[in-house]
Amino acid sequence: MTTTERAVSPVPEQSPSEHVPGGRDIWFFVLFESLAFTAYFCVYLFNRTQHEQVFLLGQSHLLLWLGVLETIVLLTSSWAVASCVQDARAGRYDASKREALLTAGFGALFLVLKVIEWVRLIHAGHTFTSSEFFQYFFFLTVIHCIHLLIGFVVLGVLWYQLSDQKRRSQPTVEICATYWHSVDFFWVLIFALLYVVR
Amino acid sequence: MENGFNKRIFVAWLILVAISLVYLWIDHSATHQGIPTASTVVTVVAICFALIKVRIIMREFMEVRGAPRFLRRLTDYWVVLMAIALFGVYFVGIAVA
Amino acid sequence: MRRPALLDDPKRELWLAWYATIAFYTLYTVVFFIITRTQPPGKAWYTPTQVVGWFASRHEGLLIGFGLIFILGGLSATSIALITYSIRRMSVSRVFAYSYLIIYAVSAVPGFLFICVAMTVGAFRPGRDPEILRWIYDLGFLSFSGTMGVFLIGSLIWMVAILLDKNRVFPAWFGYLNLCNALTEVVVAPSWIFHTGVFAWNGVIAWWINVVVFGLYTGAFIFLLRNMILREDFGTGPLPDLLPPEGRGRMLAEFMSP
Amino acid sequence: MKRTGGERIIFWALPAVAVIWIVAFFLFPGFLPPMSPEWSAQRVAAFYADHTSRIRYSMILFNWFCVALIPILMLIVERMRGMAHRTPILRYCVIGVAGAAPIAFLTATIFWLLAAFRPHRAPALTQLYNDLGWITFTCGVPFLVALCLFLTVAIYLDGQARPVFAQWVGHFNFMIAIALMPAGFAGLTLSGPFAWNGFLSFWVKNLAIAVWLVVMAVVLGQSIGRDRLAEQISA
Repeated sequence: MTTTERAVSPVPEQSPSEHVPGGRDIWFFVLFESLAFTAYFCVYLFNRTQHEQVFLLGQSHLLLWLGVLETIVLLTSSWAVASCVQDARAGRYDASKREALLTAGFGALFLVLKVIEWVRLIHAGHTFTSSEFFQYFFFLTVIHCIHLLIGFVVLGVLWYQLSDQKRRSQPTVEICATYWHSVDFFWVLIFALLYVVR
Repeated sequence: MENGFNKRIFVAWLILVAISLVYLWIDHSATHQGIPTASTVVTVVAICFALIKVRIIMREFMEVRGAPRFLRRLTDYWVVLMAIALFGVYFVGIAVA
Repeated sequence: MRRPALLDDPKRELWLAWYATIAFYTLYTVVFFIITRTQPPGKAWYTPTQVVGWFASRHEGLLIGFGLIFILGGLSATSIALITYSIRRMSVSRVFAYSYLIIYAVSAVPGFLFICVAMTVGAFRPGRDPEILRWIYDLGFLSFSGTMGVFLIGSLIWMVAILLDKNRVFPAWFGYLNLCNALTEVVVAPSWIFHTGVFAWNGVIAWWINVVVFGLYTGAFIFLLRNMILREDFGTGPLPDLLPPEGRGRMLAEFMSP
Repeated sequence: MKRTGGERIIFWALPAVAVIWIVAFFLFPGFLPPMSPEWSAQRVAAFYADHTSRIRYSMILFNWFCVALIPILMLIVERMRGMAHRTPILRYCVIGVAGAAPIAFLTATIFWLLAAFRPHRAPALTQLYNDLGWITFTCGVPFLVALCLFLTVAIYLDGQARPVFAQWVGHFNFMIAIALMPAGFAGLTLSGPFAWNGFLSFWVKNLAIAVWLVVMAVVLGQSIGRDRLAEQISA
C-alpha cells in the first residue's frame, strides 16, 4: 500500500463514515424507484407462473448472448462512471472527463444494441401486443430505456460540472453517478427476469 | 498507480461480468434441444445472482461501502426486501397455478 | 368587533389556499372512491351489456358525486396556485412557475371535466343503446387516465425548478419524487392499447401501482406545502392597508408581482 | 408605476364581444326556449335536421368568441395586483381557472357542432352529441364557481381604506357562485327546475353569468378609470 493508493481509496478523505455518496436525497430516489420496479417485477413473475408456457415460448425468441452483451456494456459504463467519481474526488479532472465520455459511449452502445434487438424482434413479428411475454418484455425494456435516456441528461449535467473549474461540485458528480448506477442495476434485474428466469 | 487506477472497483467489475457470463451456462442447463423448460432452480439462482450483482454495484460502484451505517443497512435491507417480494410472489404464483 | 385570528395572520392567503387544497383532495377522494365508485375504475374488458349494468348499479352515485365535482372541482386551482407560488419562491426563472400554472390549469378540462361529463351523460338517460353507452364509458375512463402529457411535463418542470433552487423551498428528494411521478404517466400509456391485463386502464400496473405512487406524491406535496407556509416569514411589518393611500398596496404588490 | 397601455382596448372590446355573444345566443334555436332533455332521439335528430344552419352559425360564433372571456379575466387579475394581499396566490387561483372556464364552454360548442354536422346519421348518435353538448354547457360550471369564490375571498381580504373593488362586489360574487351551483346537478333529472332546461339550471345560471359580466364590467371600468385619474394627477 502506497500513499497514493490511500489517496484514491473509494472512501472520501473527509470523515469516512459520515459521507453519504451524493447526499441522502438521491438515495431516496434510488430506493423509491427500486420499489416501483420491484412492484412491476412482482406482477411479471406472478403472471409468468400463471401462464408458464406462453412465457417460455416468448422467451425462446430472445437472444441470450445479446442480453449478456448488453449487460456487460452497461456494467462497463457503470465502472467508468465510478472511476470518474473517484478521479474527480482526487482532482484528476482530465481523467474524470475522459471517463464521463466513456460512460456516455457505453451507454450509447447499450442503446444501439437495444434498438437492434427491438428491430429484430419486431421484424420477426414479436411486438408489444403480440403476446403476454412480449407485453412485459417491451414494457420493461422501454421503461428502462427511458431511465437510460434521462441518464444521458444526467451525464450532460455531470459533464457540465466537470468542464469548468468554477462549477465543479463533488456532491453533484456523485448524484449523477448514483443515478447512472441505479439505471445499471435496474437493468441487471430486468435482464435476469426477462432472459434467464425459467 | 499515478493514473489513479483503482484495483478494487476493477475487481468488482470483473466479478459482475463473470456472473453475467455464468448466466449463459445456467441457461444452457435449462434448455433441452433448443426448447426452454420451466425450472424453479434456474429461476431462484438467476434472481439470487441478480440480487448479488445489485448488492455489489451498490457497495462498490455506488460507494455504499464507505457510507454511514444507516445507508449500508438500508441498502442491504432493500436487497432483502426485493428478494422476499420476488420469491414470495413467485412461490405464491406457483402454488396458485 | 374582533376579527377571527386567521384574518390577522399575515399568511392568511396561503393558509386559505392550503385548506382549500385539503378540502379539494378530500372531496375528490370521497367522490371518486365512495360516492361514484369510479375508482378503482370499471373493467376495461366489459361488454356493452356489462357496461349497462355498471351504470345501473351506480346511477345516483354518479350523478350526485359528479354534481359535487361540477360545483367544487374548480378548487383544484388552489393547489396549483400554491405550487406556482412555491416555484416563485425558488431561485429559478418565473418561466417555471408560469409554465406549471398554465399546464395544470389547462389539464383540468381533459383531466377531470371530461370524465364527469361522460359519466353524467351515461347515467342520466337510461335505456341508451349499450354500444353507445360503452363508447361513453371508454371516453370517461380513458380521458381520465389517459391525459398524460400535461402531468408528465408539469412534474418535470417542477422537478427541475426544485433541483435548481438554492432557497431550499422544497427538499431535493421531492424533486426526484417528481421524476417518479412523471414516469407513472409513461407507464399509463399502454392503457390506450390494451383492453385486458395489467396494462389496461384498470390493470395492476397501469392503475394500482400508479395510484399508489400518485397518492404518495400528493400526500408528500401537501405536507411539504404546509412546511413551506410554516417556514414563510413575512415579518411583522405593517399590513398594506396601513400604507399611505397612494401606495394602495402597490409596494408590496409590486414586490410580489410577476 | 406607469401602467403600460392597452388595457382600455381590452376593456372596450368586452361590449363588442358581448354583442356577438348575445347574437349567437339568440341565433341558436336550442336556447329560446331551451331544448328539453325529455325529447326522444327522433325529435332531437329532427331538430338538428330542421335547424342545421342556425345551429352551425351560432355555434361557430360561440366557438370563435367564447375564449374572448380570458382577456377580460386577465384585466381582473391585473386589478388584483392593487389589492392589499401579501402573496400573489389569489391571482394564481384566478389564472388557474380563467383558461378552463371558457374552454369548457368551447367543448360544448364542439359537441353541438358535431351534432349538426351530419344530422341524418342514426338519431341515437345525434342525441348522444346533443346530451354531451348540453351537459358540458350546463354542468361545466366548476371553474366559474371557483372564479367567483376566489374573487369573493380576494375582495374580502383587500382591507384597504380604498379597496380595488368595494365589499359589496365580494358579496355579489358569492351570490353568483351560489346561483351557479344548482346547474351542477342537471344530470339528476330530465324535468323540473334542475333539468338542463329548468328554472335553476338554465335561467338562473345563465342570467347569473350575464349579470356577473355586466356588474364586473362596470366595477372594472370604474377601477381602471380611478387609476388613470390618479396617474394623470401625479403626472
